Amino acid sequence: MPMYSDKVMDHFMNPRNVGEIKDADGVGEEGNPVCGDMMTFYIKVKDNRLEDVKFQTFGCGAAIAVSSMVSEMAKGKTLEEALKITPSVVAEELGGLPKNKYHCSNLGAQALRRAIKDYATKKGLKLEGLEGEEHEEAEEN
Amino acid sequence: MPMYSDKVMDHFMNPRNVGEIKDADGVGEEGNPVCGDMMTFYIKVKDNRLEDVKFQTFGCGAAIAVSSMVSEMAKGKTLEEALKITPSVVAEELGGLPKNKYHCSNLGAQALRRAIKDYATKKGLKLEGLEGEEHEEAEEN
Amino acid sequence: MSTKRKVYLDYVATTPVLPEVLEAMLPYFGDVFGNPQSLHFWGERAREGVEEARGQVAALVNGVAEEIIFTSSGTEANNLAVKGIAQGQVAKGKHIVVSAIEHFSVLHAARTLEKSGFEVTVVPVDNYGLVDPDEVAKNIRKDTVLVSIMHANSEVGTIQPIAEIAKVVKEAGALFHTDAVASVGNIPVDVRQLGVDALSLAANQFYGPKGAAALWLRKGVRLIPLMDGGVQEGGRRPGTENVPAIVGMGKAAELALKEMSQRAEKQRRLRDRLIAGILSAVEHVILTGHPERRLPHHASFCVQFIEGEAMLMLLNNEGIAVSSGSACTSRALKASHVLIAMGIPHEVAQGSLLFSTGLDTTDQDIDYVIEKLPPIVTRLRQISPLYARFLKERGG
Amino acid sequence: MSTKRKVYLDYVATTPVLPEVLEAMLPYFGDVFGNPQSLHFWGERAREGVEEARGQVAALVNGVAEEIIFTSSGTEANNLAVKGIAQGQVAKGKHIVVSAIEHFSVLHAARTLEKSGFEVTVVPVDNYGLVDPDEVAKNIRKDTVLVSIMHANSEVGTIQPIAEIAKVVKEAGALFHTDAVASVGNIPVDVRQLGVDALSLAANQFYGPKGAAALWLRKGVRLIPLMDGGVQEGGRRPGTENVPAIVGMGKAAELALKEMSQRAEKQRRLRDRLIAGILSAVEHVILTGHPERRLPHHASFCVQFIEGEAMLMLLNNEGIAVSSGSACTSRALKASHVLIAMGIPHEVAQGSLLFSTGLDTTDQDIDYVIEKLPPIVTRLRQISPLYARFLKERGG
Ligand SMILES: Cc1ncc(COP(=O)(O)O)c(C=O)c1O
Ligand SMILES: Cc1ncc(COP(=O)(O)O)c(C=O)c1O
Repeated sequence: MPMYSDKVMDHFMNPRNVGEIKDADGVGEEGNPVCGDMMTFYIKVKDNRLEDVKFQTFGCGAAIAVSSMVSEMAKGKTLEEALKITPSVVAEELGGLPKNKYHCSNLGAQALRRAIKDYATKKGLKLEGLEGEEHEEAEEN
Repeated sequence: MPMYSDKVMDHFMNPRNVGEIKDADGVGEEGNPVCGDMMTFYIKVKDNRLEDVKFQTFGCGAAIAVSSMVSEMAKGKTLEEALKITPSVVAEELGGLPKNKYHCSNLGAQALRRAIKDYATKKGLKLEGLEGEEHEEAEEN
Repeated sequence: MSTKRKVYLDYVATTPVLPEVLEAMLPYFGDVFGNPQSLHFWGERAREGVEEARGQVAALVNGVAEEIIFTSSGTEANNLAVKGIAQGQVAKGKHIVVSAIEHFSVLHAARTLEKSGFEVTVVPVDNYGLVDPDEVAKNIRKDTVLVSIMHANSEVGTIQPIAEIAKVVKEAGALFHTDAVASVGNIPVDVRQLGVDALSLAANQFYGPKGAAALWLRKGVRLIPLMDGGVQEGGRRPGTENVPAIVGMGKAAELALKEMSQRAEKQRRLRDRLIAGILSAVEHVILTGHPERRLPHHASFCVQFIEGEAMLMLLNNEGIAVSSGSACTSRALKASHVLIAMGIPHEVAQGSLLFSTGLDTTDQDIDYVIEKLPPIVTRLRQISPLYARFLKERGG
Repeated sequence: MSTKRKVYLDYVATTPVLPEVLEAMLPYFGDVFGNPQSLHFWGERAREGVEEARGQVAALVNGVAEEIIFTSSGTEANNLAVKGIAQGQVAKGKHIVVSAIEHFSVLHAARTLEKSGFEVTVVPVDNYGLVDPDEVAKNIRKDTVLVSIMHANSEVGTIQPIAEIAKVVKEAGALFHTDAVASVGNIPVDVRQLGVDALSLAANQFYGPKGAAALWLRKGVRLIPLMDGGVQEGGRRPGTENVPAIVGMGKAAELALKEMSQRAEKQRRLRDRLIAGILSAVEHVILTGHPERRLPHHASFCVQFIEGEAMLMLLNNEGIAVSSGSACTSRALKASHVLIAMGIPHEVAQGSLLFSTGLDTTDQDIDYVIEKLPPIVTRLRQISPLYARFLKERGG
């Protein structure tokens, strides 16, 4: 599958942080069945940090790799830092995504953002970087 | 050149009766430079018979073969018999002509007819088969 | 990828060229390289090769040689048929009928015709992917000039009742084209029995080379060429003939005709084993297409709760090559229009998986797939939120 | 025919495939038979082959890989360019300009566009077959969207001043396509230097296989595809890729680029010997096309008072393969529109004879032709009433 970078292949073949967190502090879902990729992110927060991040993904190789990468990048970060993980940052970190895969598969960052939002809403927090565009317009790479 | 019959090839490679009759009793020309085939027939008549027939042809393999075949068929025939040599009879005798070659290359019979007409006009003869259509509408074979 | 066993089960995507076929082609790259239009020894020999192939290809569909127009692909044959026949009959009308599961080379060709004033009716299919002849009959109008319904669908394997459809089309006075790219060479196809006016076929579907395909066109049917140029193919498809590929197509056609029934029998047995094996080894799998009226080498499924591309990648990692109609495997990121037209939900269509056997397929290959697929499905389901939800809903 | 020496001097009709080219192709019939669109090992390797070839072909014309659209023939590339570009710019206008000596795949494509409301201006050529850039400039209008002038003519060998023409076209704001089928691979062709927007080339003109050709299309130029279907070639030319032929085209392009100057030098020498030999051995022969600005392997004549097909047949009988633009050698029975456009009378055009040398041509081949042609000419002139008339007129 040459249109995927080695990094994508690695995260697809060996996805990190797969699963559900039963007593998650926040849950976020993203995706749509027409495009075909759907992701659920679970977060556990301690001292404003993402103590644990897990995900479940229905979707293509890129979607799975993106989710894995996002979970890895997010883990241990503060909420504010985690909100800075954008689709383009993820794509870059993965060594690029095929052009036509960018929009649909690259929803991991949004799913994570939704999970953080879920947490913030429950806690009544106002977080910097959470307002504004829910869907960053993904740039082509 | 597989689109030509063996008979055509034989008459093309070894054309019979090529040349000019200096003191011809009749001369007939046929053809046009756009199609690209032109033939001249020369006849010598004795006792109402074609004692000699010669031709010159500018044109493709089929045109040369047709001329040769017409000359051979005509030689020794009475004028009336010679007038019965039509393009379709010539084509048949040659084992067929390629469809797209039929019209242009198959002018030998007309050139002969013109030569006979030339002779008849000079002699003030009325020949059966000479009236009517100067150009037999060549049928496709 | 690792150097494991390699199992190709994607013969509907394309087939390898048989050694006998390649052997027949080889002289035409070297000694017999002439241009068939040339008036000399080299041209003559090349022309003889093309004309022999024309006869062989015609024989495969029970046509006559003069009715074969060689093209460069099934796509080109379909475009030539749909656009060429429709435009050839504009004096009569500007309405055409196609089915919802046609290959894009028919479906999009019809859409292009719409831009020049044609109207297109798309007839539906049932859950098996079958077109109902009555449905076709109902949609033919006075100004219908062409109906194009494919013979066999390469994504779900379903074989249409073409003879019945052709009958109603003929009675209604329209012309009928069938895209038989997926069927010719694999099952018997007889243009006279089918009663069609035009039929597309492609060599690379029956162990002939890529770059050679054909439109069989009933004598007397008016056709506007797609391309302008020289006099090749009677002016209906100009351009220097791809002589080696055409010769290879002829040889492949000859072999396919000769070996048709024994090939199909073998395929059917392997295919049936594969279907039974997968359905029993994996839960929540649907066989797509018609269970009986399908191509003998064709087994297509939807595996629920997971997505096709991810399965393809993991199967590929085990050396297994198959295809999928999932959105993610398509460049346009749309799930197969065929599956959607058959009423399969997008979510389920995402799990599309398509196996096709071929002459080199062995029982061991089938065993290997039946062994390797279940853990892959399990692995992806373990990641899948849809599967988790399903388990919860079932559990609770 | 007899089993004499065989001399092929019809390389502009088509070339044989070089052994290295065939070797590069062979794996793609067997092991690497996959469909480049398939998402697995087989597909991947086939795709790599196609993409490598894309780079090699682009390099031959100094383009970049993404600008290459593979087609099945020069004819298809020309149709795609002329129809596709013109139709892509209808918003701007519906006028196109072509020359009188274009290949029919350009000239007739333009005629077809007329049927959908385009206007076509045909610019003339001089006695050498040259297009005057000023003449082109004069004929470009506000609504001119495309100018298509060939690079080299395969019937008379003349090479056009494309860079100059492209300049005036660009200044006038229209797009410029050149049919470089006869030139690419034989002389240096650089799309940047030429300043064109689109350029057609075909593998079988430079020792690559039939069935592979390409349109180089400058990035950003809008194009309406000829065919509808899948996503191959970026959707601009759908249909399963002819992988082996494309790979062969790539290899042939690589070799042509590497060996260009030494090939041309050899051809030029042989060609010049042939021209000198024929002109001195046969009376009343005209060299057609430009004496210097011509393809290095190209020698074309009109032999007066006799007809081309008859010469072809007698040459063929001696084992010599050439071609002719006479009416009798064309299926349509019309003398070459190229010769007529150059002002050559029909009668003279009938004597058209066209030699083209190639990599296998030897000095002995040239000697053989110079030996065999004169008696053939004499023989046919002895039968010719035109020659008889000429002698009489000259004599008396
Ligand atoms: C200048 C030129 N353009 C286009 C073509 C058409 O090429 P093809 O016959 O490969 O389609 C030819 C063929 O001889 C040619 O010489
Ligand atoms: C039913 C059907 N029609 C047409 C085509 C198009 O064939 P090609 O890609 O060879 O142009 C295919 C290709 O898979 C097909 O399956």
